[in-house]
Amino acid sequence: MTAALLFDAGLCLLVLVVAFSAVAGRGLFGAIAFFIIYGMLIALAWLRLEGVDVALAEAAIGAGLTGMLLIGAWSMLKQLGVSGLPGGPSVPLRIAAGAVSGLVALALAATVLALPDGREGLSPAVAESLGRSGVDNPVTAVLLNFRAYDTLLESVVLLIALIAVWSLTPRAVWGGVPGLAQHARSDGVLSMFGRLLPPLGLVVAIYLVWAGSSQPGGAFQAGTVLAAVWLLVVMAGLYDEPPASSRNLRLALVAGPGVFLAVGAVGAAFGVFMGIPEGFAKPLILSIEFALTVSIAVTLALLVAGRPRRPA
Amino acid sequence: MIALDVMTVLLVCTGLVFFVAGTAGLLRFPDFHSRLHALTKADNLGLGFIALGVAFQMTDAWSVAKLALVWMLAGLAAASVAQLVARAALDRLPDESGGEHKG
Amino acid sequence: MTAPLPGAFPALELLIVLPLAASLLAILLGGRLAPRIVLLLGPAMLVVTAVLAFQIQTQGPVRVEIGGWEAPLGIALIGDGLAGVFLVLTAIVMTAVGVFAQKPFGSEGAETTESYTFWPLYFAMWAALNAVFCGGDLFNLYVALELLTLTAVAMVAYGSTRAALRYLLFALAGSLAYLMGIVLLYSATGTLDIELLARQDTIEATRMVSGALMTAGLLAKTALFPLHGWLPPAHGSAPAPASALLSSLVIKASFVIIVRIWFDVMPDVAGTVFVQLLSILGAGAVLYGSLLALRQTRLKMIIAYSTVAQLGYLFFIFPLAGGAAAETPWAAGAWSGGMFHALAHGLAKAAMFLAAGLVIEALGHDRIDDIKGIARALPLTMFAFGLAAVSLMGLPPSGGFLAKYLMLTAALADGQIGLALVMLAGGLLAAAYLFRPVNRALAGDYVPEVAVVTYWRQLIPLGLALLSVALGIISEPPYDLLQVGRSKVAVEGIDD
Amino acid sequence: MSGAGLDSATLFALTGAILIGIGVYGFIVHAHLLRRILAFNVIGSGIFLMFGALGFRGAGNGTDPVPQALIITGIVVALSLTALAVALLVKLAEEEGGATLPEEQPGRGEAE
Repeated sequence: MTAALLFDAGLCLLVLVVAFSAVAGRGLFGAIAFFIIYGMLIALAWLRLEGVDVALAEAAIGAGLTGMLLIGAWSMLKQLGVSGLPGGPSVPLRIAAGAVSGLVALALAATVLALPDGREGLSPAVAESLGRSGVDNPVTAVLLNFRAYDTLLESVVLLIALIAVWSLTPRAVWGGVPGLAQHARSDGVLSMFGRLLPPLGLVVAIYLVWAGSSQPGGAFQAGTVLAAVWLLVVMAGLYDEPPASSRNLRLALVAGPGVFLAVGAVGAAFGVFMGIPEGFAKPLILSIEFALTVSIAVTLALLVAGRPRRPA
Repeated sequence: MIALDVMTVLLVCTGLVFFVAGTAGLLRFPDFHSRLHALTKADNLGLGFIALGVAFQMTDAWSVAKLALVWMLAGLAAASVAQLVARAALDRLPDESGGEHKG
Repeated sequence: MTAPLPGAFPALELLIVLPLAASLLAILLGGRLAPRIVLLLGPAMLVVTAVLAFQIQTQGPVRVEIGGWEAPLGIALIGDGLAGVFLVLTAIVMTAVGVFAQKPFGSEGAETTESYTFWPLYFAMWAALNAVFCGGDLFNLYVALELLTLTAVAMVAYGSTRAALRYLLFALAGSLAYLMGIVLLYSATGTLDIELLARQDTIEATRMVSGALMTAGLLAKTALFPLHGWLPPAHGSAPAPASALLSSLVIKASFVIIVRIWFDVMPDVAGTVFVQLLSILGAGAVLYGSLLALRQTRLKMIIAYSTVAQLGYLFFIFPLAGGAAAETPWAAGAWSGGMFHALAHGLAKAAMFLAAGLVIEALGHDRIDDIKGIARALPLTMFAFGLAAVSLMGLPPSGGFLAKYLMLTAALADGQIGLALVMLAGGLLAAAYLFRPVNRALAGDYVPEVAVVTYWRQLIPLGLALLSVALGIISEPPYDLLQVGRSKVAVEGIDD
Repeated sequence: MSGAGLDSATLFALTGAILIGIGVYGFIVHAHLLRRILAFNVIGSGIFLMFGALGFRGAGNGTDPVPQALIITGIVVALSLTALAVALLVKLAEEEGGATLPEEQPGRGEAE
């Protein structure tokens, strides 16, 4: 017990130091690198809190994809010559900010300590209804059954974020290819990796969805794996991004939310909006998840690639 | 049971030594390419030893296979990243040996 | 479990499903066909909200347990009077703007960035607004609000990247504060359901902290003074149809959540100091926003600053109908007055922005100094603008008049002379800042050369402005609807 | 290996509180928008960590799965907003050659 506590204390300390380096570090690139490490450490913290699903999501999305977005922006800014700022923050500003943030942290810490111990939250309620949800992983049961409405809106949020990013496209390249052209040697390690990874990534993604019904995993984690594979394939120069005007691409984007919404609407027609009948729960949830995985993968990959920049 | 635990501890510790060595190489080696070399090679070996050590705790072959897959993928990823980093370094002036990439 | 009656018309569910489906369809169909969807969806939504209003009025509040899972495990939709009136307002304004936007965001010929991306954003905004107005779960409200923010920021970005970024930063900070509040509340109570939370006993301090955090976050999104800095550039530089949606509906969404928190979730926690603070900020908004509106040189910026000012009135309901005032006989009047103000402002502001959009289409700009005589070129448009101005100034018999009358009566009954004076001053200031553009538009004696603006498009702002005025004449149905499901507020009739 | 104990959960919750403070610090001191976006993400993950740790602390029979599900939703939402913020920032840099939003005079209209 004490050894575990010691480990956790060390982990917390490391998290805080790395977080501070990410926030207050000098160089922008270094700050982003620290942010990615920070995300990995947070994932470790989630493992300690027995939240394996969250750990996977945090490592893949919080650290990985967010990190890619930040690095992508950093390199674009650098090309535009606007990465640097003259001088850092002034000392009085730092002191004032330190005081404010210290107060915030203290107030929140005091609130945390004032919360009563031993609240069970909704674990008993979830455990009681788990048998009727169609899956054995309680987190998946919450995401795709008990609070499926949240997840439906969330999948739309992701999709609309992509449309919002696309809305920034200059008219001249509308319908064009997202991101910048990639140049890579076709005989390098990267392109070998890029050729090897897709089949493997596909298997891993399917496994993550399948296993997600009883073990940690699910559509968002699997979608991120597929998105990462796709990004690597593009980076290796093996394939280019599809143009934003592609009909198949648009179909892939709406497939997941579409199937999800259709299941919800059919439920509404039978009296229970988003209702998933007990007998068909598992196949229905898995169908939703597979469709979602496809859409999430495509959406995430395109979000990282950014708005269309080249004519199709 | 004890023997398996001992093997695990020994192998994981060996793995850690490689990680420490790789990190030391990153910090101490003079130029960019030997740093990168030290880091990727040592980390790869280190991870291999740790995976092997953990494999002794597994009860079924399926889990061992997954561990092997993790090691292989991590190795390939490291190699690809090393190639990308080296390419980025080559694109720059030789005297600016990757100062950006510290951290 | 209070499942809806078997065979009951699933109005609330449709209000979520239909716009979401339309958004997905718009992504799939592309910029050629997407604009046409609204011509089907708009009437459908108007009918569904009318049925819902009828259901609420005749059968009392509707509660839908999504997926059949009871709260706290599941998420519920709440169809009470408050939700009802805002859902109806959303259907009206959204449909009007959707028809109006056929021109600027339609496409003859090839698909463009705007004609493709606007419509998915527009339909998703509609879905998000509906989800917020009838949401019964605090975390679900968070997701819906973020969807709303994404669509709103993207629409601002059509006009100005800089304004969109500023808006996004405010909204992000607001979201995080709101999220923090939810986390504390869930950790203390184990539920996120609004109705269950109302019945929960938990430590006062935790509720205070989480309530304050949620409110602060939502105030940033509502743009209450002094957190209003992002609003004028955002609403002033977005394309006119987007501005109409933002000023009329989007900021009301976070306001309605604040109302739900302080009137439904924790009415007992609202202390005197707190509710007075909200009204002082509101008073600051009315005065500061109005004064800055006087100084603007562009029509759309005047309208945008007017939004900052008009938002202030909404927060007068907190001392007049919340906290210790909840049991007073004038609470119902004050509360309903605030909601009437939100409705009247929503209709009038949409009309004004659309009218300003037509002025820009006709002249290519909206500089007040150079719109001389535009009233003769676009008589219907400027008539609509004038009618909407009547409602904003609070002149009888408009909806704005009724709203201010109700709040003013309550303020006087409560002895809040300061608030009453601010309300009167706000009305005069509104008259002053709206007089300028109307005066310029009527000035001169010639008809300026303008681009063609079709007759039927001028009818849209006119219709909205007429509704805003009519709200003061046909006030009984919305007033009665608003009272459904209000347990805390004493039931006082409009003619008492 | 057994999971973290009661004290560890409190430790992680307090770490979350400090992370929020660190993020707030970063948001205040930096004018560079990319660093502000990064700070927002630190605040967000601090809130999530606190949420999960508090859910873990109360757990009698396993961690509360509801906060976990909400956090996964929250992470995806945060990524969506970050993606839009980053895209807007790059566009701002292309248009204006800067990555900051200097305060404007109140009352002066934005350039069109």
